[in-house]
Amino acid sequence: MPRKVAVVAGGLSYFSKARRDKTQEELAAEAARMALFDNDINLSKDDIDGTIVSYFSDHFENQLLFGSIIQDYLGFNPKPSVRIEGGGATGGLAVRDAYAHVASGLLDVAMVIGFEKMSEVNTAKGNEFIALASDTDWDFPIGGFYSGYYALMAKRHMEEFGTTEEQMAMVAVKNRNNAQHNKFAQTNPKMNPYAMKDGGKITVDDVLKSPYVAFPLKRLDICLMSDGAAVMILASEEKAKKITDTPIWITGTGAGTDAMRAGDRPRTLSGVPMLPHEKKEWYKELEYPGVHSFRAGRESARQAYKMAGITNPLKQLDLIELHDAYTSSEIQTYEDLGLTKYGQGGKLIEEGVTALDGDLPVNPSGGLIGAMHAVGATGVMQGVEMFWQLQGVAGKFHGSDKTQIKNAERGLIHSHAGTGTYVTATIMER
Amino acid sequence: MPRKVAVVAGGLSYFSKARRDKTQEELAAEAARMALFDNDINLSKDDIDGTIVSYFSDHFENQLLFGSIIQDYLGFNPKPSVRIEGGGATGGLAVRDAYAHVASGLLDVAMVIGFEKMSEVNTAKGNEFIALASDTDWDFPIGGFYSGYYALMAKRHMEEFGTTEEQMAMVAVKNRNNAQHNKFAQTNPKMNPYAMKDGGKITVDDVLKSPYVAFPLKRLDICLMSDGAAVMILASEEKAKKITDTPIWITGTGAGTDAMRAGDRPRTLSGVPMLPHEKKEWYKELEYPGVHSFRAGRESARQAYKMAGITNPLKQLDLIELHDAYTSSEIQTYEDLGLTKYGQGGKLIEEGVTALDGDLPVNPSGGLIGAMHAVGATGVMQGVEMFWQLQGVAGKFHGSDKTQIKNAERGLIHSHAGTGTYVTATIMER
Amino acid sequence: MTEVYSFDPLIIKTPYEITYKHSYGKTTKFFTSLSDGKLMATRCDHCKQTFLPPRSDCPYCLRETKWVQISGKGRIHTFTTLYFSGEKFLKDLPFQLVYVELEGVDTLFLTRLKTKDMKKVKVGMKIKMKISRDPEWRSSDIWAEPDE
Amino acid sequence: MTEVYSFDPLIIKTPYEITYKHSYGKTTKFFTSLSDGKLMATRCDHCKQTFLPPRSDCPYCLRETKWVQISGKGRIHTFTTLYFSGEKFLKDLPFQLVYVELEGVDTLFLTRLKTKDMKKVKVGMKIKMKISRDPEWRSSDIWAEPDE
Ligand SMILES: [Zn+2]
Ligand SMILES: [Zn+2]
Repeated sequence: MPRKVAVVAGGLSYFSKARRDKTQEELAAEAARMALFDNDINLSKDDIDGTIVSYFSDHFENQLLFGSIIQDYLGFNPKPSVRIEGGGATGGLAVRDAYAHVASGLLDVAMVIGFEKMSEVNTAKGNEFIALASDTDWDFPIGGFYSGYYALMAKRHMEEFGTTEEQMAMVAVKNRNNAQHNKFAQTNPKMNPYAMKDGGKITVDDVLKSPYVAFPLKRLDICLMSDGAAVMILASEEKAKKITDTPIWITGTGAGTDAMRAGDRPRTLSGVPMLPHEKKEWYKELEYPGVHSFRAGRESARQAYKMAGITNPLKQLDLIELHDAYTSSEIQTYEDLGLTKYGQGGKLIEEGVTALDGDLPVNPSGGLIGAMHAVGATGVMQGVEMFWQLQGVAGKFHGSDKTQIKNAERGLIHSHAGTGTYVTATIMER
Repeated sequence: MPRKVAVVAGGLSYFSKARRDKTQEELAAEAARMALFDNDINLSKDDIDGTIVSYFSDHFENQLLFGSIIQDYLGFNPKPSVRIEGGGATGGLAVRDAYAHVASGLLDVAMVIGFEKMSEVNTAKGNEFIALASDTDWDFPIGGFYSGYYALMAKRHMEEFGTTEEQMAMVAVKNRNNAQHNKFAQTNPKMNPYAMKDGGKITVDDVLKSPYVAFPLKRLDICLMSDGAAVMILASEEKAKKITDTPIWITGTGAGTDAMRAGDRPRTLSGVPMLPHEKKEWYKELEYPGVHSFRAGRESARQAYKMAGITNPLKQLDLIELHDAYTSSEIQTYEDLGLTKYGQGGKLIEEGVTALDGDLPVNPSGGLIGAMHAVGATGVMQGVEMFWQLQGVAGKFHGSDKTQIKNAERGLIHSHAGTGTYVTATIMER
Repeated sequence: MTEVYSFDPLIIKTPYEITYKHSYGKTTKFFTSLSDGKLMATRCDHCKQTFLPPRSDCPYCLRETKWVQISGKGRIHTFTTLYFSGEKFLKDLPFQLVYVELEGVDTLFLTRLKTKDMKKVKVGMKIKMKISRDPEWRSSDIWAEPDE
Repeated sequence: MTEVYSFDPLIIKTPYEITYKHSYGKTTKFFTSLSDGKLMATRCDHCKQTFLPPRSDCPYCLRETKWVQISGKGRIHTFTTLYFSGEKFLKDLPFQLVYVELEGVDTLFLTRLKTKDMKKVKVGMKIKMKISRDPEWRSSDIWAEPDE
């Protein structure tokens, strides 16, 4: 039996389009200080046995081996450290890797440090770097751009299942408006001193009227690009119980992958990997994995549910922090996670199930659309948010009680890369 | 208790200054095919539960998220995968990460895939990229270049301990000449169709007469820059016993780190981390960690020895594959690993202890100076070499019996980054 | 080369240039065949799968694949119009991207659609792949056009 | 822009350019102080450590550090002469690098040594840091010279 693993602390920096006031390592220190000093824990910095460093790309700073700068800057030499990378899922993979390090006995107390500083190149170059994370021999040279890839997938989802642009807009409204109660969020100018000036609440109409970036996706359907950092501390059961009275347990972790070029998914060789509550006949007609869905997301959920003993996610989960790179991908992911049947994701948002006051709130933090997407920090931010939610202290950290999900006992964090090339799902429980 | 973890298969590509005949993913397939099909195992490709992908930098190909291309190209979707990075120690960290994945129960059978293709930029640009893996605010702008950093450290070692250029040259001769019996080696034009034309054996005089790159380091003191790939398969005890009659166990793993800028090492705040066979009084006068030694190497060895129950490495180890980025760093590492006292590393090579027929052969493969340094593949290559050595099949794979260490039962692989920013030590046993 | 962009905090602006020599390795034949007007994919006879983009090794069995010629006819699987992009393609905006289902190919192929009437484009529409007479040795040397 | 370097295998040569806007964040003061002829380091009074290069946060206790002026006098800890380097510095070859022990600083500092007589250089030799009058806003704006 592997050792039980708990989360015992979390910290975030303020997120911003450009945190020019600090270097990347200074941003990491901002989040690390919060994790070490602002959580109610019995733990000193010297008790950390090693670190898992999470960032996406050397390209953004033209500094290779940045993991070493972080390990060094935060003063953890000569202890073990490793850098994890997997595009947009970097943070989720890092949390999973930290789990493996603690569960295997290599580390007793591990700090996960996620960060990205995307503002050292202009936005179009930043988008180009992200597009360099698609196949540069085949997909990039034709005008590759991630919003285009997601638009193709969203259009197929609309075609296959009848999903609408209005439903997508509802996701943007939910996440953006949730973010207005989270002081770390980039779209929250009332609470975050580094926020965008034109942030604030939005309506479905605002989204529908925002300009197309790649049909059917509009500007307000698309996630932010951020500077910032997030830090989690994980510990073995024995250590966790000494560190805090309210450890939050990692009870399941899953990781899936899919083809770098979404078109290479073997449409005719595979069926839908089934979740416990699903019936084979639901998907007899469905070509899978198509470009309408994320097989890696489904696979990661399947593994995590199995490990955590979850047989009906909609009932057994109290909240989800989900990688809403696009409003369409949040809807697609509802289905991959088995919250509803494939094809019914649009209905779920329409019915308010995932709203802050719904049966299963998704992205109370504001997610990538409302709060931040500083790539290597993103999955770690989700872990910090889930930790605070399950401890019941989200209000204290967010600076507003509105985001705290009452009596939350079990949640899922979902981290996602590329066109679904890497996806992780992690279950956390009180 | 974590699960026991074994290595059950290994594979290499031919290494070369430029493998232009294949793409990076095609090189990985070359090594993966050898691992799956040329080892004596009862294992099919479908039995692999996930992969750990090891490469250093997106800069060399301008392709981000390359880990996903590899996972996809080798046909492992939708199973778990993660990319590990830590400069020159990337491979060693990946082996350690695979250990953590198997020991923790996340994977039963894991493939580690290491590769680098450094030939898509010219050599001076390649050296510049490697220098971008030093601090780009402080160390790079003054003319940063890794051979310069190592020269500074080597000079201090000479000053502090009396180490000579002749002793360094002996390391180059040993490793280069060992490589002449290894068909994968880049300096072996007799056996490797992709080798450098001016390879072959060398003498101490050749090294001493080769031009200075950075005093006291000369061209032949410095490792290769390569294209190539290396693959290992690890398995849990239960699986390993079904896969092969001769699993090789990973009985210890350690990882250490140090300051990104070697000058930042806290010379006055720390002493030498002691190994079991050492005495405190040996090092009363020694300022440590200085730039003469690698604290991270020492720390990684300390952890690995403790885990594997090694109290006298010189006696208990039968061979070592060591990250000989420079001849000077092989000598420094002898000391970090506790094969001799700090300051006595030069004597060790002089006395032939680490020769192919010595008490403790180091780099029978030829190491980074004789065989290859395709960064992300390097630490994995060491693991493959050690696996073949401990199985007693090195001769078969190398195409020559001369490199096989007789009755080898226990060995250490040592992976190293930067100026000692990340170092791993892994103990493997029959 | 370096210029100061701001003094508080100090921000410096620096260009960085790299020249890549990228080898297509064993997929070379795809590009060199285009000059003969041929569209080539790779096939694993063992797994009965045909791949475009070509793969030199079969992902299912790791056997080496063989080259096969394809017709380049097919249908649109899904489409989009881009109004924004990464730095390199800003000059081309707006343009259309499609995934196409090609005859005899098991994978979907991502390419540009060149058409005078975007309004007629729909999922299932017939297309034909076209080959550039002025090769840049990139995947952009081929594209889809309506096949009516 | 793309040119063919070889046809078998097909190798294409392509330049790639990026413009970086790099912020020195809270270490800004080091660079802006140079124009006043001041060499500044940071110090953690709690841990009694002085850092050059400056660190805005103490690695030992994570407290914020404060700025302190240093003399720039010191001694050579180790040295080398470079005869080869990365692309960017090929034009400067050969040149000298040194780690210096600076008065009042707990870390070693890596810098260039500018001297007319390299043969006289040895470990322990006194040096003094010099500041460029023509700043490039890089760590190369300071260097060591023999202090005799
Ligand atoms: Zn096949
Ligand atoms: Zn302090």
